[in-house]
Amino acid sequence: MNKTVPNADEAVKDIPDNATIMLGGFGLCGIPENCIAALIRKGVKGLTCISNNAGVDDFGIGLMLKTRQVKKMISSYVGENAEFERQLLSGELEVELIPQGTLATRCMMAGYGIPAFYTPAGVGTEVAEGKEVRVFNGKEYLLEHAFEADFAIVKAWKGDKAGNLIYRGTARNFNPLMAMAGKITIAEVEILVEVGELDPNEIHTPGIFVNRIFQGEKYEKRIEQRTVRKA
Amino acid sequence: MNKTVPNADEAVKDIPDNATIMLGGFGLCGIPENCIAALIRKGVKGLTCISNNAGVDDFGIGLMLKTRQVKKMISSYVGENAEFERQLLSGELEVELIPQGTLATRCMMAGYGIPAFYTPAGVGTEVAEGKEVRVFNGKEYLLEHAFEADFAIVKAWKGDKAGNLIYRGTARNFNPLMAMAGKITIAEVEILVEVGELDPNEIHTPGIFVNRIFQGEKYEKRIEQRTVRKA
Amino acid sequence: MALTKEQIAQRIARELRDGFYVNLGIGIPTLVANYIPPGMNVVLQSENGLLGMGPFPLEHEVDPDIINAGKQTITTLPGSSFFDSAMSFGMIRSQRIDLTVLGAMEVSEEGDIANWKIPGKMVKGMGGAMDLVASAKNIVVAMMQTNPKGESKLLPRCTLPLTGKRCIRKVVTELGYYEIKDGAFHLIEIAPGVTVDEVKAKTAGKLVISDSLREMQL
Amino acid sequence: MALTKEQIAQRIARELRDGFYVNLGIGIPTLVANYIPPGMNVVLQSENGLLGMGPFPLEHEVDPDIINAGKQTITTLPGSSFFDSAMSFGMIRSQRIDLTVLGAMEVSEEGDIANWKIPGKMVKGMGGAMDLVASAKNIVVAMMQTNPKGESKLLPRCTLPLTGKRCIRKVVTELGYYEIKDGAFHLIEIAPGVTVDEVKAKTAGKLVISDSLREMQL
Repeated sequence: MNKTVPNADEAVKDIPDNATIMLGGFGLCGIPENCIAALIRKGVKGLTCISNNAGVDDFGIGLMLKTRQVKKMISSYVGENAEFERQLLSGELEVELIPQGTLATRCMMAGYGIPAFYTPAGVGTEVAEGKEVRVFNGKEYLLEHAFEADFAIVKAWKGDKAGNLIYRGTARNFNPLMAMAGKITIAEVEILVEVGELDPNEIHTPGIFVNRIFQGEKYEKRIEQRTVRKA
Repeated sequence: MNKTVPNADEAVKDIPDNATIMLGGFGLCGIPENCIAALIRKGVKGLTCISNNAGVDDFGIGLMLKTRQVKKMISSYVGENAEFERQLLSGELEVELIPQGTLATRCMMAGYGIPAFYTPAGVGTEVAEGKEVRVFNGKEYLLEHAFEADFAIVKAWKGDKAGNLIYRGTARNFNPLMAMAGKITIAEVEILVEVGELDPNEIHTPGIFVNRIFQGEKYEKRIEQRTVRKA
Repeated sequence: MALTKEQIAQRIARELRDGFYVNLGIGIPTLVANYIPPGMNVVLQSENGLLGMGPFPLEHEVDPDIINAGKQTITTLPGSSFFDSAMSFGMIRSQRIDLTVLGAMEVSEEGDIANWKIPGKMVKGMGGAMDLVASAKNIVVAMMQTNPKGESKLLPRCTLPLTGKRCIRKVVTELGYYEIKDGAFHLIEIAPGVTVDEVKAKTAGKLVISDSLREMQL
Repeated sequence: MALTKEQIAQRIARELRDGFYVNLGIGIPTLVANYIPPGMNVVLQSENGLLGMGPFPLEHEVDPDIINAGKQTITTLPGSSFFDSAMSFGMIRSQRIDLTVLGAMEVSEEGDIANWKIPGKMVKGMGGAMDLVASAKNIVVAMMQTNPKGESKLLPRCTLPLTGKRCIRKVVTELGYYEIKDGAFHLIEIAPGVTVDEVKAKTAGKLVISDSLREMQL
């Protein structure tokens, strides 16, 4: 089993205009930097992006906003981005805001083949508008659906050529969930190893969920809020 | 954080008659041997056991059947046990059979706080009787509910005193799912280490889900079907 | 000559493609693993939580923590991974398994399958079979065409409690390879030396002999 | 004297118990971590996938792969674990978090909370707040009692879009500690030097002065 592609450009080359894509990461942590750059080089337009956040003005998904490649963002929090705000207010960009736990779970359920489930988040709020409300054990829940995405693009720490992935720290976040949820899943990793080099007990995303893998380069891994304490 | 108890007897001492308990393991692989022995010593009666299988005549849950401690089994497959068959046919034992994927997912959903979800397993069969059928994307699904269990008893390979668990091989199976699903979760491990000795990236069950942990002893780890090939 | 069980498995192995993830049920399906063409990459899933199942272990390799869904000791191959049962059935339900091979007691001309319960006999349970048949995009049933009493197992309707409804599209028996569509068993390939009359005699459900009927290649 | 923000956090820290798992929101709630009593074991969850959050790193410890839900670089303590966002909210929804502390723009006498959206302003999103308030068994809202215009944030009904309905039972402000029940804010503790009249003047919702009203201990 060898799922390697030579680079990010090859990995994303068949993503068409108007595709729905998932992008892993939380803020700038664990984002697929190489694939985002490749999507910009490719110039694909009209994307619907499912991602917890929208990057910052000069990094992450923010770069794709600048080039007007994104038609719609589906996120839980989009706060750190002036260009985003401008496009939103001018009507160039659509945004759908979803509670973070619901966003994560809708990804997971896609990977688990569960088309719909009940969750309490958003009951009694505008998130509940148009949704079925149902009572279990005396508590109200909303019916939510699994996402459908043409492509999921994730970033892992290590991977092998069969697509098995291991994440590091809180860079895990949405990546393993989205890896299970795309019709086609593309993984970029910091370290690509031969099949057999990863301990099968330690794999977070089994290779079956991954269609293409490559070792990314020049990871910037930018920090959004550098906070330190004094020694 | 120290969740250790001295031994299996202490771990299970407050499990009352007629409790609903989950027991991890697949066949005899990854079963909580020490806790099963302690439940037998304690002599608790009228248990409802959620476990994928029911052990064999002289090991695993089979031992608790022999002592007539089990009122009801909720399982996907109960095939390897003559005493089980006898009690079932005589009406001493109730059995509820559930598709294995549904069983696993109902455990997981309890841990994830999702009260109900839709799954295709069992549509058009007797498993669907009395259940809501709903169509998503042209396909029929059944509404299934998260389990409720008073106690979950699981077996892991390694654990630390804060309750973080790591499983080994296919002994993982239902254990991490049930660990998330009990009102009280008891974990027995082969190797108990100090807090800080496990790599936080490699933990399968975070300690928050585990209430009590101890290092088991004299693991037999019996093999149900010993199959070998010639060199 | 009707096929042996090994030959049924051999025919099913011809459905394999490079890069396939495959789930093999207990019985004849397990034998399919013996006929993976050399050089072809096929990854076997065991639904108790393993991708990359290898052959049975040598005596000194036996590990009680590494078993398959039939509770047999097995080995793992390079690139394998372990996971919990929920993720395992997640792979199945989200159709990441490219080929599923299952045994059956009965299959109907509508694609219904019964393989878990015989009224009056001790019921052992469905295990993962209901999840597999309800979800798999590509299932092949591997079975003998008649039961021990000589009665056809290809029926107008199943008489036994169902495992799944309208989910089977392909059946391989000792007599032939059938596709199920439009409410009939379409005989596409016939086993070498078997006559169409024999197939007709052993098929209780609606049978259509394909215009392009050919002899089965193994 | 009304409490400082640090003192609000200090009061909330008195709700902590040994062995608690705690989720602290952004703002005043974050400060609670500074007042965990010495020797008490409290594990902080960060909903982006970490249990066992430690203090900010030293300069040489900064790791871009280890951040909190506020996207700040942080450290981990012994016994910590990383997990994905679905499991993280699983812990929250299944009520494994013993204490959740959140800020708010408005709280109503019925326990409704609004803290994510101001009509006419850029809406940044609810993040994890809706999941947290809908699920937590024990939430304390930490906030100032009035907004910058001097208007009460303890209201008969929220005027802003809700984050959650009937989910808040405890509020700590610079003036006091309130329990919400039976459609009213019950003043249980009053900040040292604050008068009941001041509390009344700054509470727009129904206020009940507890029979056992006491001065807040920090």
